[in-house]
Amino acid sequence: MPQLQFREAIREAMQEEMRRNDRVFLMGEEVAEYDGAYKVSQGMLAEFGPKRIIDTPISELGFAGIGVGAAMNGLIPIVEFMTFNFSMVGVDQILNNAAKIRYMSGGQVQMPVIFRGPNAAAGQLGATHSVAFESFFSYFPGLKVIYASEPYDAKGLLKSAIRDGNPIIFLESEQMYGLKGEVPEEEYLIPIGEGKIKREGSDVTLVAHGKMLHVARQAADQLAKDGIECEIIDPRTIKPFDINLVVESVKKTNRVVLLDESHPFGGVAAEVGFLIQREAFDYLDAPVQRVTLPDVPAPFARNLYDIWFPDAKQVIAAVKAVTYTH
Amino acid sequence: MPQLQFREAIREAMQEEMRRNDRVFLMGEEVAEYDGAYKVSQGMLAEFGPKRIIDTPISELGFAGIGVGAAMNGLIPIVEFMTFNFSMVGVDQILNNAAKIRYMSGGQVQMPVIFRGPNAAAGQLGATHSVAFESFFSYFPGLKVIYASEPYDAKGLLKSAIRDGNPIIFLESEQMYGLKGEVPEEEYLIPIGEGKIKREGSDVTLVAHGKMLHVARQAADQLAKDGIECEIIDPRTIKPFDINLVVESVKKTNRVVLLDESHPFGGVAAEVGFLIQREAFDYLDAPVQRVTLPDVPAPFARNLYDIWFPDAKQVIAAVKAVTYTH
Amino acid sequence: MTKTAETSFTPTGFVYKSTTLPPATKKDHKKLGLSNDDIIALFREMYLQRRFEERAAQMYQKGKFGGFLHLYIGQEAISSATNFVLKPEDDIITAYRDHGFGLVRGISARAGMAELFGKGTGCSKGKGGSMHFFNAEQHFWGGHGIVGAHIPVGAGLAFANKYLKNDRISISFFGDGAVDQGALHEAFNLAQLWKLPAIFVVENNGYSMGTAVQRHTATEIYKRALAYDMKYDVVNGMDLLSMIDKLQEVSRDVRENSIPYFLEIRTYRYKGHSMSDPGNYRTKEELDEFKQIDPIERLKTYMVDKKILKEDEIESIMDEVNEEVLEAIEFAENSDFPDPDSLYDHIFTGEQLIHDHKKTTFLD
Amino acid sequence: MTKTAETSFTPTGFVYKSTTLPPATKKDHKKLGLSNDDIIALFREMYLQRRFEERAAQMYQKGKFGGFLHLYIGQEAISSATNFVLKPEDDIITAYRDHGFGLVRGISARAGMAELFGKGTGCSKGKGGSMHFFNAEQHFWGGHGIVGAHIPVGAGLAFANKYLKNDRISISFFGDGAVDQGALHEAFNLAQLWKLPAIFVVENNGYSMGTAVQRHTATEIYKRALAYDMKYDVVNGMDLLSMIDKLQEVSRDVRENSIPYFLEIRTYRYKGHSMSDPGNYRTKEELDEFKQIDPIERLKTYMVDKKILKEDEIESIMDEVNEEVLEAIEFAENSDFPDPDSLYDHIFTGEQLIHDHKKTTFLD
Ligand SMILES: Cc1ncc(C[n+]2csc(CCOP(=O)(O)OP(=O)(O)O)c2C)c(N)n1
Ligand SMILES: Cc1ncc(C[n+]2csc(CCOP(=O)(O)OP(=O)(O)O)c2C)c(N)n1
Ligand SMILES: [Mg+2]
Ligand SMILES: [Mg+2]
Repeated sequence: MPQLQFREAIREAMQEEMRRNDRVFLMGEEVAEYDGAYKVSQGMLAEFGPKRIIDTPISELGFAGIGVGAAMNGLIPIVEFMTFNFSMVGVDQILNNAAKIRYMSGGQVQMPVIFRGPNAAAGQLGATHSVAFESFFSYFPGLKVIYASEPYDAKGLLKSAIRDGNPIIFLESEQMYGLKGEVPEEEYLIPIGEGKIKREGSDVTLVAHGKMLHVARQAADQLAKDGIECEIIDPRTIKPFDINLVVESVKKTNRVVLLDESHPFGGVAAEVGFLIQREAFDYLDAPVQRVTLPDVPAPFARNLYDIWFPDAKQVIAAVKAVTYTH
Repeated sequence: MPQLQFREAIREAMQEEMRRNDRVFLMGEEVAEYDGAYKVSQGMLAEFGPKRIIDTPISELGFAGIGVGAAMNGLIPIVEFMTFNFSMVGVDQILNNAAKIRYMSGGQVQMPVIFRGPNAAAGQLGATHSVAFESFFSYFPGLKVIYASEPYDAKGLLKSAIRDGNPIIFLESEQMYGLKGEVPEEEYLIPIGEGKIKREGSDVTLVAHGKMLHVARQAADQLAKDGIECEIIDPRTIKPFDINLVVESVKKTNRVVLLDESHPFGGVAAEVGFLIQREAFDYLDAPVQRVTLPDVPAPFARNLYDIWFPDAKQVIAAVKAVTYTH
Repeated sequence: MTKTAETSFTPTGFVYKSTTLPPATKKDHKKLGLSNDDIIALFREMYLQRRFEERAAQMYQKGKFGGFLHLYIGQEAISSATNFVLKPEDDIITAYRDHGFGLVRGISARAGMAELFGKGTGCSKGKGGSMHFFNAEQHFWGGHGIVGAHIPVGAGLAFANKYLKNDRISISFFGDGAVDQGALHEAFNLAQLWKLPAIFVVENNGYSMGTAVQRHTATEIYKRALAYDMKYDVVNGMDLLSMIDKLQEVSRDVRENSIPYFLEIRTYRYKGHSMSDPGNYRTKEELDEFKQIDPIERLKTYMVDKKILKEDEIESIMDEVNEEVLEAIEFAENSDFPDPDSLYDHIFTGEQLIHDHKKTTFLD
Repeated sequence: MTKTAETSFTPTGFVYKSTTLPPATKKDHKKLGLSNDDIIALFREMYLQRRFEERAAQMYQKGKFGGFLHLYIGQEAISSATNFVLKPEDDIITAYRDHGFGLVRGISARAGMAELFGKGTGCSKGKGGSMHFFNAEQHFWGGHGIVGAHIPVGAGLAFANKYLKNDRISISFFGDGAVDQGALHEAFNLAQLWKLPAIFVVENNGYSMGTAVQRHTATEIYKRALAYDMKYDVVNGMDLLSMIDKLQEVSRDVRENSIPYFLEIRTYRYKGHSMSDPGNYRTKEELDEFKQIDPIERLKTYMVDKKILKEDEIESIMDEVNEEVLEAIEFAENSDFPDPDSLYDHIFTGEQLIHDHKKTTFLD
């Protein structure tokens, strides 16, 4: 199977869907003539022309709103934010319009719009450029939230998202854009809302999405050396969240550590942890533990950043806690 | 002790602090000549004049930003949002500026700014006017979040907030503004971050803030008739959250139901539930349960709204579940 | 006032005149291409809006329904002229003061009233209420409650029309208060840069809630267009024919040349901002002055003067409309509330995904 | 191009000239009230900014530090003129391209370089990095990374000055890209309505990242002022004396009359948007043309022509500056990273409240 970079997988998903349906278009800052700030849309202007690959001014509120209006009126906009941090100046369009208009109209209005772009920390970019927004958006009814960890998932999910007909938050990561993975040549879709067991194991369940999937793998490899076998579940979609898959695993392992590159308060781990204790109460041999960012804005200094962002060592410590090995 | 309405308690807090410190001022839509959309600031223009009680245009982004800049430069702005729903067009100023500038400057910059106004559902106002934002803001490091349920708490906490020197989200409720409660004439402060046991009980712990405190009381009264004694804890501050007070109570009752007028995903109940299962794992005789809004935008129709907003019946059902009485 | 009063920010004190009307058009309806029947139909429609809202206010005061109620009374010439001039497939979007636009765009008095009552037969199935009338089939896109937030959405409607080359244009209405939102400016810049076939209309009724326009916005509103070299004009919104005249010209220009256009319409709302507003911020004189030039009364006089209809013929149309509205109230009262399970409908197209439903609510 | 190319939104294709400079002032430094020593000091300062950034770029390429690095090279006349004309207690705020303003406002080359290196001795204690230089004590308020978001903050600085009657003014700098943000417009309306003593300055350097200004914003930027009847002007930012001339006039007006003012400064950045930008969106010719009128070279020539300094004297100043920057690099390299525990400092004033700290991170 061909190896694709994450950015290529996303690009292919957009290209295939744009070839298939000429109502799909892409807009965002520097997506056209610059070929994308992170080169996700490289070559797309050349293929689809300036009508469908559109450079926007730095007007997140304006162009997110245009995306909403265009979706209502027959198009399928893919709105790229250079990163989701910048969507905060336009977030009212997502939270109050994209997520709610269909409901308030009693189902008359269609809202097939995808908001996509990098999410969460990506190195020393400072506090305003490093926020993880997956639980932020998941809080609001009316949105679906996807954050893939591997090229294969990203492509299949983005294609599903473009066909879904609903407002979708599709989260990526600058730091994963170069990550390679196998992506089949033939077309495929991945259903929104299905998690995947990315590693089987019997001793403890790790739940990890986005960049943390890779941290989970590192930790699992280490722990395997100590004879602790981790099962890794990648929810792939944050909302709807495939809680059943997690609960089934916990019923087997009886122990669980949640990895989350969000801050703790109300992050994805909080929600998932709450659900697990409620749904698998009698199966838990230890409290659910989470490894997240601390409740601290992203620092710039390299050494502080390294402490701040969760790593495999912390995951291992948490696994030791839930397995009472130490 | 005098009985004050909630709105009067808030007004008194602002008046007292404005008399005490002439760097404190209030701005917002209709706060001055109209005496406040909900009459919270009634009479304040007459007392303090147009320099300190300032009507703003409908420019949440602009005046929230002016609040941030004024706070940096020596003032203590109280920024009123007509409701927090409308803060979404200006929320970047809170999340990226108010919450982070001090940190990014290495502590050089002061940020004593209060954002206050009504939060959460208040009847048939429709989906865009009904969102509960307490966990939304609590997710971000750098903010303190207060949501009082009674006039006494509101006054003492708002006074502390104005003196705190940090960015504070102070949440109120249109529906509670008329609620009366005892408020002493002499000055008092309530420390930010201290919860309070509002009813003692031994069978089950109810944690409830904002409007849900009153729902908890109704449920507790009902349940008492069946011989189930609820302990009600009002955290009063959402962030920092007084988790110790809750955990101590749970260690005694071994059962807990969380009341939350948020949506479920990542709401306050998710966070608190997660913490409880982790901190009181061995004390829990039943999983932590929560009663929240459903994951559905606010509907307009009266009958749908009544289903949508949590009531005592639902709390009672949850208590029955954790006490296995039924 | 205290000693701090000398430094001041927002201009304070009473505003004696919140809006100045530009002169009305000199053209008569024939000149504008309207038949007598057109005028009669327009009159009927304007009066329907008026009567619908007068009755809605009564019902609200009787406690028949809750939520906010913002009345359009005084501004009906604008909605009627718009619907008359534009093609039925052109796209209309407005703010929460939306009953008028809903009624001219195919929402029946019945479906409108039922929506106010929060009934399942309402134009938004009881999900939206007063602020969220929708008739997507007839290109009426709501009814929006966040001030200014629908302006970029209106630009997006135009974007789709340009993209699809369907020869349609969009028209977006908003209040003077919305002019102060950044959303307007981002939409204006994008519309001008992208040459979107979009008419942006501020219904400057002199007040944003209790704040006179001079107290909330700098200089004249139409000047916002100068910032983007956008075409603009100022129109008398109390006069139906002036509105039609200007909209004919502007809509042709926008459609043919695919450009945005900014119209400042000077108008007046007779009622409070919403039902709870006593309106202490304005004088009775101002209100009376505008009532003197009420668009509906004016049209009545015009019809009589031009011998389009006699007074008694007008009366009988009004009676008919009265009946229609009363019947609509009956319909609304007799309609059922939405099915309880419909709470969970219309969130998504396709399967409704409700996170942790029931488990989290303990509804049964 | 495909067949869909005929409908188009953002203007496409190469822009041959992104900015046109207005004429430079005819006044010499004496006329403007500057001594020879002033000019020398200003030259030194401009060159310090230049050299600091040239070296910073080298260090970045060597991998000495990470994050973004946006260079101000080419625009140094603006920061230096500003600091010269304004009073030391006037408030300055800018975007992420902030090294120049930091250096003119009391951040030493050492503290600046250490910040880039993320060291505890940095001007923001290593917490902020390149985009977040701060020197609050000397009224330099950062260093801000969200485009346009600091413009209302700049208005807020002015608000406080007016409130406190301290005779200070604020000046807010932002790029041409920020003009498209709603934040600018809300701030402009508020500043004009409230008569805030605030200068708003767009540093129009022809590009917002890779997008020429004609491709991202409608018409001329200075026209944004027309929307609010705000005073405005256009200035040649490649010429120190033009900048000083205009700022003297404008700052006096703003201070005396408590009004806002909008300045469009035409300038140019010689380097890419950030270190990763190859700059393919512009021609070498354009870049060269602007290098011909480099503000630092121009000032050198001016000093020689006016016999303020001889070439070798200039050289020796430059050598001195070179030394200063090299020494700053050494300082930065030798400085310690911030104390690990300082991760948890500076979030709040007073007690640092960290929700669920340690328990949630399993750091030990
Ligand atoms: C962003 C936002 N801020 C505040 C409000 C509350 N609000 C609703 S209507 C209104 C006044 C709007 O006045 P205007 O735009 O002139 O419209 P009019 O009511 O006159 O039709 C305000 C402040 C809101 N809905 N949205
Ligand atoms: C709201 C927001 N959107 C996007 C970005 C990403 N971004 C950073 S700088 C920049 C270009 C800004 O150009 P300009 O304002 O002209 O300033 P210059 O870089 O030329 O100094 C962009 C798109 C951001 N930081 N904030
Ligand atoms: Mg108005
Ligand atoms: Mg620029």
